Amino acid sequence: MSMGNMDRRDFLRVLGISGAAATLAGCGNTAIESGVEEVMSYVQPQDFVVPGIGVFYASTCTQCGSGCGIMGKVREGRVLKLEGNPESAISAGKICGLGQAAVQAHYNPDRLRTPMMRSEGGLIPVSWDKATQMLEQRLGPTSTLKGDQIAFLTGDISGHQRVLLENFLESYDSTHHVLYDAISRVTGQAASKAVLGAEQPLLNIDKARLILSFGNDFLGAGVSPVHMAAQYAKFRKAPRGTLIQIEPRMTLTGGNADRWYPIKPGTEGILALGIAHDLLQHEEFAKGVPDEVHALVKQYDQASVSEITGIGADAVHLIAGQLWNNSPSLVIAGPGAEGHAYGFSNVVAIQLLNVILANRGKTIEGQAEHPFPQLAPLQGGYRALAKLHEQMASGQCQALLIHGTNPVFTSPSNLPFADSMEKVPFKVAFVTHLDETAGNCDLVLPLLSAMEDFGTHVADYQPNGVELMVQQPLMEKLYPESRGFGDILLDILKKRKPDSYTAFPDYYSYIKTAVVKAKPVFKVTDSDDHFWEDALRKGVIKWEGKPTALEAKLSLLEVPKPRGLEADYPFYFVPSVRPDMRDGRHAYLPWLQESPETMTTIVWDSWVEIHPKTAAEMQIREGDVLVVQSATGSVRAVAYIFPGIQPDTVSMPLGQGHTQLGRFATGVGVNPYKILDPVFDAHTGELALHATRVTLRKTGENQNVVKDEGPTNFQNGHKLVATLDADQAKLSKEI
Amino acid sequence: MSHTVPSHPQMDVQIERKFVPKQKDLGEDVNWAQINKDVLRSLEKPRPAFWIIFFSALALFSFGVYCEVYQYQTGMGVSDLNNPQVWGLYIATFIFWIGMGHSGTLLSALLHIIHADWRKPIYRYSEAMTTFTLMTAALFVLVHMGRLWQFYYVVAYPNERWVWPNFTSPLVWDATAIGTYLTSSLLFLYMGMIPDLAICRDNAKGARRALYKFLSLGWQGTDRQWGNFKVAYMTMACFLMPLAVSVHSIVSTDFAVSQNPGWHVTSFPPYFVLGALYSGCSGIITLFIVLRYVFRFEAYMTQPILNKLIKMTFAIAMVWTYLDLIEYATTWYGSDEVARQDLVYRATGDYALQFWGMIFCAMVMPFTLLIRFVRQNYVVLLIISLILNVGMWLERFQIITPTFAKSHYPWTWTAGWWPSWVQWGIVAGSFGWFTMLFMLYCKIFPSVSMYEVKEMVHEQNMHDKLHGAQAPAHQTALGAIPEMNGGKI
Amino acid sequence: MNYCKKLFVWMFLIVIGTSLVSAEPFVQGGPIGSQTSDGYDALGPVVEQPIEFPHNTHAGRMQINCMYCHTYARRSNVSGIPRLDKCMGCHNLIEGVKDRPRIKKLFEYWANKQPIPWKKVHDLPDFVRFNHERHIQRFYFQEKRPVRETCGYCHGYIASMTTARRVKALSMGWCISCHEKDHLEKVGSTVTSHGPNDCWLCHK
Amino acid sequence: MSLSNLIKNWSNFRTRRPYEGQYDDSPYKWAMVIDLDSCIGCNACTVACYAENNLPVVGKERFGKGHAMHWIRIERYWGEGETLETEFPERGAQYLPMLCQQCEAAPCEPVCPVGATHHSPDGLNTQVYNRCVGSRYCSANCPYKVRYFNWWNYPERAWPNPLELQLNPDVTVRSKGVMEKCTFCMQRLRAGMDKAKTDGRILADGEVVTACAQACPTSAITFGNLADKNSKVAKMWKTQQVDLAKNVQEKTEDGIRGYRILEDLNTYPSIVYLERLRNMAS
Repeated sequence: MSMGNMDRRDFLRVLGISGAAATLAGCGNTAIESGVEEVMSYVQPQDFVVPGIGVFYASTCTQCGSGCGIMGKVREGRVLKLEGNPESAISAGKICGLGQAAVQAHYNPDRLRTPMMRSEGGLIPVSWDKATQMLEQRLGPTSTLKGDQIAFLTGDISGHQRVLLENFLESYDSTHHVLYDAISRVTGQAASKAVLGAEQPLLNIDKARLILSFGNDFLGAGVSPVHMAAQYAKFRKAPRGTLIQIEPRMTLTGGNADRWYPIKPGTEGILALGIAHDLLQHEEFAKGVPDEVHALVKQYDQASVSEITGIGADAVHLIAGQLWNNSPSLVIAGPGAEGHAYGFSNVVAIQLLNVILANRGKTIEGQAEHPFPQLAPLQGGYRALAKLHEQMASGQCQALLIHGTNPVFTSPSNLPFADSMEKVPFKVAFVTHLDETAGNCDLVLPLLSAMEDFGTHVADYQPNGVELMVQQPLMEKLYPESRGFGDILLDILKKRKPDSYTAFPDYYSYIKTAVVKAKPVFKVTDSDDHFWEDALRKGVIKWEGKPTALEAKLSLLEVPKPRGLEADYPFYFVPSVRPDMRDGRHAYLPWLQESPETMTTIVWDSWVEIHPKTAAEMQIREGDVLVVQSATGSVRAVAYIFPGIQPDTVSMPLGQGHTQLGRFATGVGVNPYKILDPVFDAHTGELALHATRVTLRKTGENQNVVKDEGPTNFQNGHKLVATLDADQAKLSKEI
Repeated sequence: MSHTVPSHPQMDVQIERKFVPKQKDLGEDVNWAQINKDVLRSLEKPRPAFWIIFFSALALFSFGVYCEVYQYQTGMGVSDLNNPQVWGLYIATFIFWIGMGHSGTLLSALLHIIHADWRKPIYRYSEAMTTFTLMTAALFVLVHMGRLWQFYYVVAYPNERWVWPNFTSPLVWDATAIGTYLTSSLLFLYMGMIPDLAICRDNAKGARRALYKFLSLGWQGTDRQWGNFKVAYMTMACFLMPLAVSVHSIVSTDFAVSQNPGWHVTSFPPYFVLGALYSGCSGIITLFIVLRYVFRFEAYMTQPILNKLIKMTFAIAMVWTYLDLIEYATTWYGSDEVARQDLVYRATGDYALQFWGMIFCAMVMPFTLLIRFVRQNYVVLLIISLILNVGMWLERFQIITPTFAKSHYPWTWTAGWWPSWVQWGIVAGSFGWFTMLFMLYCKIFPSVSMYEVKEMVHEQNMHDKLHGAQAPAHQTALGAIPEMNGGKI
Repeated sequence: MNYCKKLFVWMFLIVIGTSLVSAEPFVQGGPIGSQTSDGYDALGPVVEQPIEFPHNTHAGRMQINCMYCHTYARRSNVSGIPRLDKCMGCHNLIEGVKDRPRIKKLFEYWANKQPIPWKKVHDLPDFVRFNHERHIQRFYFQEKRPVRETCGYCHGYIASMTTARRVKALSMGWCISCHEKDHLEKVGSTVTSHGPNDCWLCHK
Repeated sequence: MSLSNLIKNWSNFRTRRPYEGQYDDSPYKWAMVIDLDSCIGCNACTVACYAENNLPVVGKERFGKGHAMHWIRIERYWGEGETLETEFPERGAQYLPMLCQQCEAAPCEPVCPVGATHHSPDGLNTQVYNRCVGSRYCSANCPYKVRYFNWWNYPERAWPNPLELQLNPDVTVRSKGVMEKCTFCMQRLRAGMDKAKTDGRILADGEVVTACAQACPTSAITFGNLADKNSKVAKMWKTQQVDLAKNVQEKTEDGIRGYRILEDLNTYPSIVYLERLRNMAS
C-alpha cells in the first residue's frame, strides 16, 4: 500500500464528523428516528478501515521532551484516544496523563485558527496570503538580516525540526538559535558532566537495590517519567529495592519513598558530603578516593551536617549504613538540589556518592552514543534567554522568531522579556495557542497540532540504544488555515535557497528523504519505501547502541552553606513543578486542570503549602488567602496545610496564572515565576529556582480550597491503604 | 378560657357512682340544628384575613414552584446536593410530610374501630390533613428525582420496554405504599364526607350545589344507605389501619436496609411509625387550635377532647423517645464502630445544633404537656405543638445529613454541608402548598363531621338517659335515628 | 352481579386492555403508520435521500446480496453505508445506465471526491448499541438463514422498496420479544438458544 | 407483556450472597488487582478514564461543590489513624486509586427502584443510563462513594466545539439527572467479547483491558478474567489468597498482601488491593 502524504491524508479524510455531533447530542436522541441524522460514506478508504472499529496509528508524543511513542485510536476520521506504543522502549505501551491530554490540545476550542497580525490596538486575524507576504518581506530573499540580527528562540528541540531550523538560520549566516527552558536542567547536567562525564547519565533504576534521591521527582516531573515509572515498578518487585527521598517539599516521588526526609532547601550537597564522610570511614569505599576529597569531606562530620541540613545525625548515619548494605545503589540529584546559588556544587557532591559507592557501570551508565548528533535534542536554560534579552534590549536583535516556549510567562520579574520584545521590530510566534509571548508578537502563525503534523523527534533520555521517534498525523487537519512548523520554515528556505530545497514539496518529503537516506545506519536492508512504511507503522526507528562507560573525575568543589533566612523573609520558597502542568505550557488542557495534583488533590488553582506546625504558629487555617511576598514581588493564593514540607519552607506550584492561553488557563491561579529572586548558580549562571526567600501575610480572607479530599486525609481506622513491612512480604512468591 | 365545662346534674343523682364522672366531650347545649348551622357557617364567604393568608401561602408555593422549575431546567446541582450528600432536605422533608400524614388515619380509623367517640369532631380535618400531607410528600418524591420526566419508570405497569421496576428496592415499595395510602386516605376521607355533603347540598345554591350534588352521590340517608355506609366505612377503617402502619415502616426501610452507619438499625420501623404518629398528633393539635379559633368551633372542639388528644400525643412522644434512646443505646453498646462514630458525630459534630435541637424540641418539650396550664392555654399549646413538629423535622434532617457527612468512606466525608436556597425554597413551598390545599378544603368541605357529631350528641344523650341523666328536651324529641326525619338529617 | 362490581371489572379490563393495545405496535411493529408504496406498513416517515437509491433494482431485480454493498455488517457494529468506490466499481462498467440522472449524480460525487450525505433511516437512540456483526454471524453464517430473512427481520423487505423505510418497531420490547424466543443454534441442529438478557448488551 | 419473563426470572431479583463456583459455568468474570506498592499516584489512569469514557470536566466552582465526575480518583492519605503521629509523613504518602469495586453483593443494586443498576452475567454492576431516574439511592448506599451523579447538564458546557470531536462514540454522553460510574470499560469488553464470540472462543488474557490498566505506567493495575483460571488476575487472586465468594479471607501465612476494601460490609468487591510495602528499617 502506498503511504504517500496525500494518500495518507486521504484515507484519514473525515467523513463521519457529523457522527461526532450526534454523539454529543448523546442523551438528546432518545427516540428511534428516521431521516434526522446524516450518515456519510467513505469515498475511497483503505481496506482496513471499517466504520465502527478504531484503527491505531503510531506517532510520537510531543507534550514533554520524553519523546514517548504513542498510538492514536482513530475512528471515522477522528482521533479519539492515545495509548502508549509498545514498540518504543521509552513508553513501552504506557502513557502518562499529560500525554493523554494531547488530544485535548488538538481539539482545544481556543486553538489559533488563522494567522494574526499586529495592527493598532492589537492582533487581528489575517489571511495566510497576507501573513506570507509579511514573512517574505521581512525574512524572504530580499531580507538583509544577518548573523545575530535574527534570533530563533525555541524550547527543547530535536530531530529534523532542529536540522531545518539550523539550516534556516544558516541562510542568514546565523547560528543564533536560543534555547530556553523555564525548568532547566542545565546546572544538573553541567555538574553530572563534571563528575561523570555525561550530562544525562543512564539510570538503571530497576537494577538498584537502594535509590537515594535528592529532590529528583523522577516519577512525576522528571526527565522521562513514563519510562522511569516502568523501571520503578521493576525496582519494587523482588528483591524489592528501597527508595529514600530527601527534599524540602514532598514530590510525587517523595510520596512513594520508603523513607522521606525534609531538608532545609539548598543544603543537599552538604548532606551528601556528610554521608560521604560516613562512607569513607570504610576501607572499601575509601580506597581510590583522592586525598583532597578526604580532606574536604572530613569537615562534614555528622553533628555539623545535621545542624545545617536539619536532618538528624542518626539519620545521616542510617542512610550511609543502608548505602553500604545495599549495593548496587543509585544516588540521583534533582531540581531540589540544583536550584540554588551553589546548585552545581550540590550536584557534584551528590554525584560523588555514586563514584564512592562504585555505582558506575552498574546502576549508572552513559547513554548510547548518538548516531546522528545533528538530530540530538537541544536543551536550554535561563542564561541564554538572559543574553538574548540583553541583545534585544540593546536593539541588536532585528527579528525574533519564537517556537515552543513562552518566556513572557516564565521569565522572572528581573527579566522583563515583554519589555525587551518591544525593542525588536519584527517578532514572529509559531504557536497552536495564543500565549502571553505570542500576544506580544507582530505576527502569529497557527501551527498544526501534534495530531496533525509530521515530524521526527529524539528523546532527551534514551533508555535503550537510540530511538528516532516518528510523528505522523492521526487525522486530517481541523483548520485549513493552520500549517506545519517545518512547512513554514521550508517555504521560506525555498525562497532563500531555491537550489537546495525545491526538491522537497513539503516538510513530509523532507523528513522522508532524510530518514530514508539514513537507512544504512540502521542496518536495514529493506527497500526505501518499505523502510519508511515500517517506520510509520511502528512510530519508531531503533538504533541498537550499547550504554557507554562513565569516567569519574573526583575533583571536588567546596559546598558552601546556602543563604540563610532573613528576618524580612523568614521562609524558603520552593516552587513545585507539577507532573502535568510542567512550566505552565499545558494549563489550557481541561483534563489536566481538573486532574487533582496528587499530593494536595487541589484542582484549578494555585495554593501555598505550609507545614501544620508553622501554620499553627502563624494561626493560618486552610483556605486563608495569603500574600506571598518576596524581594521581587508578591502573589496571592490560598493556604493549604501540608505535612510533607520542611517547616521553614513554603511551596507553590508553577504553571498557573496565565493571562493568555485560552479559556481554561486564564484567570486560574497565580504565577510564582514572577516572585523568584534573581539568584544565580555560581558555576553555570542559571537562575536558581529554589533560592527565593519569602514572607507570608494574611489578608483575613478565607476561601474554600477546591480539592478532591474531604475534611480528613487520614484513614480513620478503615483499612483502605494498608502498609506492610517490606521484610514480611513474600514478593518472590507473587505473580 | 372562653369555654367552660357545664356542670353536670347527674352528680347529685348518681349515687352508685363512686368516682367523679368524666367530663363530657361535648357540652349540653349542643343541638342538631346548631351543628348544621355552625359547620355550614364555616363554608361561607371567607373573611379578608383568609385571603391574605391564602395568597401568602400561594406566594410561598409559587416560590417553591419557581425553585423546582429552576432545578428542573438547570439540573439538581442548584440544590448544592453532592456526592455524598445525595438526599438533603428533600428526603428529610418527604419523611416529615409522610409522618404528618399518619395521625389522621390513626384518629379516624383506629379510634373508629375501637369506638372512641371523642374522635368525631376532629377526625375530619385530621383526615384532610393526612391526604394533603401525603400529596405534599408525593411531590417530594418527584422533586427529588434527577429525571423527573421519567418518573413512570418506577411504576409497575405493562409497557413497551418490557421491563419492570426493581421489586427489591425500598423506593418501589415506597411508591407503591404511598400510592395506596394516598388513594385509600382520599377515598376514606371522601366516603366519610358523603352524608355531610348531602347536608351541604341541601343548604347550598348554584355551582356549589352542583358540586355537592355530584359528590354526594345521591345520598338520601335511607336506611339501606346508612347500613351499607357503615359497613363500608368500617371495612375501609380496618383496611387503613395496617396500611398506615406499613407505610412508615416501609419508608423506614429506605434507611434500614441500607449500609450506612446510623441507618442500619432494626428498630427503625416502629421508631418511624411512632415518630410519624407523634408529628401527626402535634399537627392535629395545631390545626385543632387554629380551626377552633377561626371557625368558632368551641362547642365541638372542646377541652376534654383536646385533653385526650394531648394525652395521646404525650404517650406517643414517650414511646418515640424511648425508641430513639434505645436506638442510641444499641448503637453505643453495639459492635459497629462506624455507627458509634456516627452517633458521636451527630451529637458533637457539624450538626450538633440540629441534634440537640431535636432532643430539646421533641424529647424535652412534651413534658410541658403535663402542666395543666399548658393544656388549657391555647396560645401556649399552639406554640408547643409547633415546636414538637420542628423537633420532628430536625429529627429527619439529622437522620440523613450527618450520616452522609460521615459514612464508611473517610475520603468523601463532608464538613458542614448546608443546603442551598433552592432546597429551602422548595421546602418552604411545600408548606405553602399544604396550607393552600387545607385552606381551600376548609372552605369547600365541612371540616367537622356533622353527622358524626350529631351521633355523638345523640349517644351522649342516650348514655345519659340510660344512666339516668336528664337530657335536654329538644334533643330527646328528635328521636334516635336520623332517617326517621323523612330522609333528611 | 350488581352495577358497582360490573363497573369495576370493566374499568379494570379497559385499563389493562388499553395499555396492551397501545403497547402492541411498539412491540410488534404493527398496525399504525402509513403504507409504503409497496404496500408495507411503515412506521417511519418517507426519508428524502440525496440519490433515490433503488433497492428494488439492486436487491430485488439483480438479487445482489445485501452484504455485497453493506459489507461492514458482518464485521462491525454498524453495517455502514457502502463506500463510494464500491458503487463506482460496478457503475464504471455499466455503460447502459450512465446517462440516467441518478447515476449522473453518483458520478458527480465521485468526480468531486465527495461523500454522499445519506440520511439515516434506522437510527436507534444514542444510548443503544446494536451489533450487526453478531446478528449476521449468528443467523446468516451459523444458522444459515436466508439473507432476506436475516436482514429483513429488522429492516423489512427492502428488496421491494426504492429508498429504505422503517417498517419495524425497533423498540426495546420489540428487541426483547425476539431475544426471548428460542432460535436454532446451527443449521440442522435441534439445540436452541435465546438472545442474551443482559442490559449492557444493548445499552452503552 | 413479559409477565412470563418476570415470573421466569423472579429468582434473579433476589440478591444472593456470592457462592463458591458461581462463575464456573460462565465464560467471564471481570476482576482487577491493584498493587498499591506499584501505584505512584501519577493520575495517568484518571486522565485515561476521562478520555475513554467521555467524562465531563466540571470546572472549579462545581468541583468545589463536590460535583466532580472522576470515575477513578487517586486518594492520598497520610496515615491509618486519625492524625499524623510523626511531624512529617516519613513513610511517604498513601495513594489509593478508588473506582467502582464491582461488588458481587453490591449494595447499590437491590435499592435501585428501576433496576438501572444490576448485576451482569460477567460479574459487573451495570449502570443503564437511560433507565436511571436519578433517585440517587445507589449512591447513598454505596460505601465507597464511587457513583457520580450528573448534577448539571454537563454536555452543555463540558465540550465546547470542537472538543466534542474527541468523544468516544461507544460511550453514551450522560445528560443531567443520571447516575454514572466506572464500568470496567464495558465498551471495550463488549467489543472484544463480541469479536471473540464470532471467532468461537473466549477472550485471551490481556486481549482487552480497561483504559486505566492500559495507561498505568507502572502496571499497578492488572485487569482480567477471573473465570479463566489461567489468567494473570486469577493467579494473582489465588496467590494473594483472596476468594471472591468469601467475606473473611483465610490466609495460610503472614505477608500475603491481598485484601479487599471494606470487605467487612459483605460487599464482595471484584478488586483486590495489594498492601503497600515500606522498608521500615530505612
